[in-house]
Amino acid sequence: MSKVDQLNTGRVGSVKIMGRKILLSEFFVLYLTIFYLLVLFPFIPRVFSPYNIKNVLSNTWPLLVIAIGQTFVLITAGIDLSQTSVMALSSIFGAVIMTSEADPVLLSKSPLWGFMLTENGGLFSGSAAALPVGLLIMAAIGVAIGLINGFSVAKLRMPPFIVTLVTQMFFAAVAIWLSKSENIRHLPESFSRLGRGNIGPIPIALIIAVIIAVSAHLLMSRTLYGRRLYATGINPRAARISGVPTARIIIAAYALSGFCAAVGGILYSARLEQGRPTLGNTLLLDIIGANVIGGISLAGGKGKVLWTVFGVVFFIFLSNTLNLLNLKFFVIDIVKGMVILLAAILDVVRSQLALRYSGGKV
Amino acid sequence: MKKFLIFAIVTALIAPAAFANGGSDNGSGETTIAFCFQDLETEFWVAGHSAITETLAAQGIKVIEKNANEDANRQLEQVKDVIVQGVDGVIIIPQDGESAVTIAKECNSAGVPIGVFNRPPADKSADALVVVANNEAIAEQAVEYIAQEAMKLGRKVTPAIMVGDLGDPNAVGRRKGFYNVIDKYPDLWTGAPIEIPTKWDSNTALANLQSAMQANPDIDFLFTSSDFLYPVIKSVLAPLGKWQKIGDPGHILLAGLDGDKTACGLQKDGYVDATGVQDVFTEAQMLLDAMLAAIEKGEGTPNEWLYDDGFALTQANMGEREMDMWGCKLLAGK
Amino acid sequence: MGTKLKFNNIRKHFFGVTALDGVSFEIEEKHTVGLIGENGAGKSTLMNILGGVLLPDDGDMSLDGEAYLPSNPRDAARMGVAFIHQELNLFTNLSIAENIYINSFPNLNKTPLIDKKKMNDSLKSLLKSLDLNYSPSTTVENLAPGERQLVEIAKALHSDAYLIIFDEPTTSLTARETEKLFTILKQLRSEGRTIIYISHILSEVKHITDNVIVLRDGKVTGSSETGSIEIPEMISRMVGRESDNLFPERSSKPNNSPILEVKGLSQPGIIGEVDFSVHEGEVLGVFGLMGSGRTEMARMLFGVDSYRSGSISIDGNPLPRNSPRSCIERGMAFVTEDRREEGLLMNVAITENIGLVSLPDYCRNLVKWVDAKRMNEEAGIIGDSLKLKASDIRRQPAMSLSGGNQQKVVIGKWLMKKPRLLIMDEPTRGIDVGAKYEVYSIMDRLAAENSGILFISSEIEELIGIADRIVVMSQGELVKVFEKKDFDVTALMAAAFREAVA
Amino acid sequence: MKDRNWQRFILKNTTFILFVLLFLIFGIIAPRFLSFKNLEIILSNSSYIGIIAVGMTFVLLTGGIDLSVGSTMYLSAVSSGTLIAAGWPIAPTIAVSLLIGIAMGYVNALIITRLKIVPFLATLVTMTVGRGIGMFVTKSVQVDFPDSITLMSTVKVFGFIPLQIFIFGLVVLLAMVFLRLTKSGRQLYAVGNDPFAAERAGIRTRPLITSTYVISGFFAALGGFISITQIGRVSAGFGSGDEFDAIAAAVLGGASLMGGVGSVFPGTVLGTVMIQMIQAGLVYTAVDIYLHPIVMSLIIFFAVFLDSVRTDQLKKMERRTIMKIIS
Repeated sequence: MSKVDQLNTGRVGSVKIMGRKILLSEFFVLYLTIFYLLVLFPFIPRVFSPYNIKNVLSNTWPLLVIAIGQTFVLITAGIDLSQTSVMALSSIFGAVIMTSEADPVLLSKSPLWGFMLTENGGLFSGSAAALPVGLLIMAAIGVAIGLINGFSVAKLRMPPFIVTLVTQMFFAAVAIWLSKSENIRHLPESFSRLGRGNIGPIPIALIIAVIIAVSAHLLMSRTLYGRRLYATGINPRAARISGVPTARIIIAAYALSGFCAAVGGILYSARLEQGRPTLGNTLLLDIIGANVIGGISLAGGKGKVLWTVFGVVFFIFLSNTLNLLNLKFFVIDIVKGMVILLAAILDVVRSQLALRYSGGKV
Repeated sequence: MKKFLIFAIVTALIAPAAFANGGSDNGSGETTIAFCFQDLETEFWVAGHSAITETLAAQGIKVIEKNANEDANRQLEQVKDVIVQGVDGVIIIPQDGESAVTIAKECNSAGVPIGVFNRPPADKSADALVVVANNEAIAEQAVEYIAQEAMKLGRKVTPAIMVGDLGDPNAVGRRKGFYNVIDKYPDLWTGAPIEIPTKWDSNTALANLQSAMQANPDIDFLFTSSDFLYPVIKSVLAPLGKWQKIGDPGHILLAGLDGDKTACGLQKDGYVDATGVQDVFTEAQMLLDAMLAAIEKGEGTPNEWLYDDGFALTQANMGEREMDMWGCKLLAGK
Repeated sequence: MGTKLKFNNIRKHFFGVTALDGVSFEIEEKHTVGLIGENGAGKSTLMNILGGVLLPDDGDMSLDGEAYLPSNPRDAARMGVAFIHQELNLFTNLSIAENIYINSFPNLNKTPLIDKKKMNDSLKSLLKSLDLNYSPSTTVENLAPGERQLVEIAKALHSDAYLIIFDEPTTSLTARETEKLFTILKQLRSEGRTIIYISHILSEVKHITDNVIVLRDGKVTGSSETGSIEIPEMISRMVGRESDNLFPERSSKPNNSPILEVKGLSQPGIIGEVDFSVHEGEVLGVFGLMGSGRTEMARMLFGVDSYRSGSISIDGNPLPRNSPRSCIERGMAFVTEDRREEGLLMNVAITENIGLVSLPDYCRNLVKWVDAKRMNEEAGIIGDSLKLKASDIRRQPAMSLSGGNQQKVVIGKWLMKKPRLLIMDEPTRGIDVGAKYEVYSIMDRLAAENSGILFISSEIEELIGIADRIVVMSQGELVKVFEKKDFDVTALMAAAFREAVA
Repeated sequence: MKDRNWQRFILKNTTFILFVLLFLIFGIIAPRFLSFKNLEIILSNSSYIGIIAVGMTFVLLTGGIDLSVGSTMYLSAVSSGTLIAAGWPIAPTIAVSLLIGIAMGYVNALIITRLKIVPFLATLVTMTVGRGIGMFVTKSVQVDFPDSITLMSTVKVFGFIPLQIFIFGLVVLLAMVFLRLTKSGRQLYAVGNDPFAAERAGIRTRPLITSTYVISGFFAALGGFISITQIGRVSAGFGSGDEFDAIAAAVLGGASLMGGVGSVFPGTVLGTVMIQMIQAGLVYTAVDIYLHPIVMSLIIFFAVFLDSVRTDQLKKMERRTIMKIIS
């Protein structure tokens, strides 16, 4: 807020300086979002209605959690395409643990039928332990897939893009195979509450997302791991010689990405009240798009949780407004693409300006 | 450069507004219905889409269209968005039955009537107007006809099925219907059916069908989980000399599901034996009538299940039922 | 003889900092001119302007009497100016011939295809004259750094440039390759080419050039015939003060307790049966030509590369293999020869770079919370003690520093860890005289604190000036150990060439 | 020394050896797999994605990526469908659809080289916008092609080479010659190796990079057209996801996403054909279709793993010998 005040007190003559300040500000993407909304406000006054804001925010939380996970990996100069399959697989496993009944007509062909899944539901059907065990297993699956990715990238030195593309294919297929394409329902009420419930006036999803965002922020900016993460992303060779356990740092980044994807999977599954083998399979470009819009570099070493937050907010508001404008669906794609392009251009202008004023050599 | 940039920014930001369906405020007495569908990738969905939008438009009702691109979550978000806009009713083609329940509940709590088209909610815990076509049953009817035809041949038949995307419940339902009949007549077949994955993608279908025909040259019954694959089937079978009319010794028994224009034409020409039909036009009409009635009465959470059992259009019943297949109507209309 | 090149009042500013402040001088045709100055004096900027990489803010140039202002490297090349950069400009995935012909591939009988045969044939003699015994179709990836440098030179020769700029050409060359280069330079001059030779190794400048131009702070502070200027005067003109001592007086003597003990270190094809030890307070010099295995040995000591057999111990405790981290924990430090790729996080603040190694020491509790304040303060102290020239070491990125100051940052990050044993691989390469002196002082100070230093260098003078003992490596083997009293340039050289000559 | 050479040979050809092994394994389980006809089918079905993957290889060589190829296929196919429906003759229709591919590529290149936006993002944008425009034109309705087009897939060049394989071969040959034997081709490798050094060396990097995206766009349109001749219909999902298949094929063939490394032949061709071969093999051997993607991804993972191992090993083998060789 103080930053905005400072800007507002600037004199008219210093518009140029102010413009530069805004462009270079950490909060630039946020300003851009606000500006965008203000421009559109006359056309869609509903955008600021409490219901819409609530709606937009409820869409934000799961995506935010997943995107933050991706940020860790992007900082190591990697990419994690397997997040969507983490969501799907953890969704199925969580449901298999927690469901209270399963329809044999639908699920009796599942490889899990008979020992993990029966007509009476899953392993912890009806038990009070269902929720904690289910959540634990879901998170564990995310971490496990992340570890596989990380190990392949850091130890086997395989390229991240292809590793995670393959694990994405693999685990997505496993999720579909395990459930024989069926969604698994009858999840405990306590689980669905995570996705749609409130504590007081505050949605539980918000609390989870904020906890994850704040911890991720602290982890990146204040801890040994965070410093080493950036060092690894910027110059892995120099980092290794300086005693940074680069392989472990990278593996941890993928594990965190998997964990965040699993939490995102929990929130989405809870919201949809089902275990879905195809959960999130179209979400990938949103996740990476939000990161890139926020200013996280695909080349590694550059990024902050705050930027991801802004990127996600921008992305969600963009879709929301395009929906509210009732554009034809094919126009939505065109406009969305254009706005992303524009944000990218501004980002380029920004980094050039930043380079010029930081005194870096050209 | 700088001026250009500012200009570009402002233009681009205002551009969406320019595309807007001007004055989208719904405070007036005009009835608005949101139509949220999951994709328009096959003729069936396109026909359903145009049936609904055109019927509504003809009655002077404003339609807001949303495409979820096969993403259940995005659909949920879109429905929330249209509720914010204060629409009078929501019609969805859900991605699957489970997500339909969740979305219907969202509408229930907002007091907006919801109609679910073609894919039924997985249970009845939410109130909704539902038009159901039973993929499994329809597929079963079409394949049953083939089984009867096969028996007449007096020999064993080698069946094959082109399976859709295993993430899509329609594909899974159709595969089940197919297997129900296969399992019913175990002695009719030479062995277990050959499964050909298509992922609902023509190129994949082409490659795998070619491989399957090469690996199993004796395939003489082919069931496609969707009619949209017929051009692919033709381009594979024709060079093998197996794209023959019924009655020709080289004919492969062919059945499909949807009932689109291509299928109708092929059935008329005597290439296709049977087609499972879900009547998209009737379904649309049934749903719209119920929806408009509910809006008229001011009901917020109407709850009614309407059934389209579909049928199989076969070479045997072509005469009487041809015009019940929507694809044939489109074909005739052209 | 006429004037080949003339600079007239060239000025260049970078965001308020003056890099060139009215530089004017002339270069005679067919002369070899040494251009010397400390890092940051403006040599590179001036040469970048000459090579078309940068445009001057003010002033003009003339080449062969005509106005000359290249707007890109292509322009410069067209005008017969070739620039051999310090950082090599080779494409490692292409062959030697392709690198040389990268912009002028010969066509096969008027087709758009490359005439590979012609290309390769035409280069054979050129490569041979440089003693580069490879087929022109060899991929550059497979060449050693020194050999790559020769390819770079071959490229300039091949382009038929009549004004060739050599920027620190000998830093990655072996002594023999350097000798060869000098022969080539003389030959080039006799062919009528003009050469600008930039180097920090003043003896080379003295040896090879006709004239010397000295730059300091963007201004010309000296211009004379090489014969009439001695090295001390060159230095005083570069640094702006008299300088008699190139090396600090050693303030302490080593004692007898060993820190590092290496026994039978071997890796087939790389090094064999290396034994030595470094004692407390000792600077152990390692002399060897490029490719003698010294760098490879250092990397094995520090756990960066693997070795087949042998043992390494620090203060009597054996070191595990392949783990730089446990080496650091046991008090080792390693200033690598490649500070850009292996030393620095270029776009990160100076203090962060200095603090990188010691980070775990500034962490609290389970989550390893970094005490950034304390770390920055101590990094600042280290920076001050190294006399880092930076305006704001907490925000300025490492890449904004000059080479010498960058090297100080690399050293600083190890000093912060208070090492028992510091390995330095060519720590003074490419840095100016003043900074070199400071690096030597740091070594002395560290030795006085009872640490051991393994100082690897290919400059005999600096080893003699600062080391307590010198071991000589040749072809992967430790050839001879020299005690301080036996230090002698010829003897050291002879030892280094032992195998190579035979 | 001799087994060292053997070792080197095996290391240099891991992907090819894996290919042969898999081919034999499928052949043992399903003997029909070993037929010549099957090979022809595999090649024929590889051709459209192979052509696109060749274009992708050009882009990958410069360190870029082209996510828009799927949308380019769709857009150019839609336009040719529309033109044919409007009664245009085939030749100009094909020309226009290829021009659209070129135009898409050029737009990508403009965004990347002029606006300096990273390729991933730039082509992500054109991918979204391109499909949007295609849907805008068709209103998402499928476009059917007449027999005059679909019959082209049965044409045999010289009486025995199916047209699509012929075109694929031609594309591969041209690309190979271009990359190996022309100035621009070699400079492309240089740009991918070190763009800044390339700039300093006086290479005109901008037109080179532009050309790779144009080539990729052109091949995407061409591949799209080949695909149409085989399947006869373009629906709204045409080509979507093909970008990942093309990238996977190129990477499996040894191309690096960091640029500078990769080849069209054997590289990308081998990668493409291998994926197609596995797919066919799974059908031949009647593996449960739920397991198809699982097996496929395991094999790709293994191939990429072998590739990274061999790169390491080769580097080690080519590590410089310092010590004198005792002879």
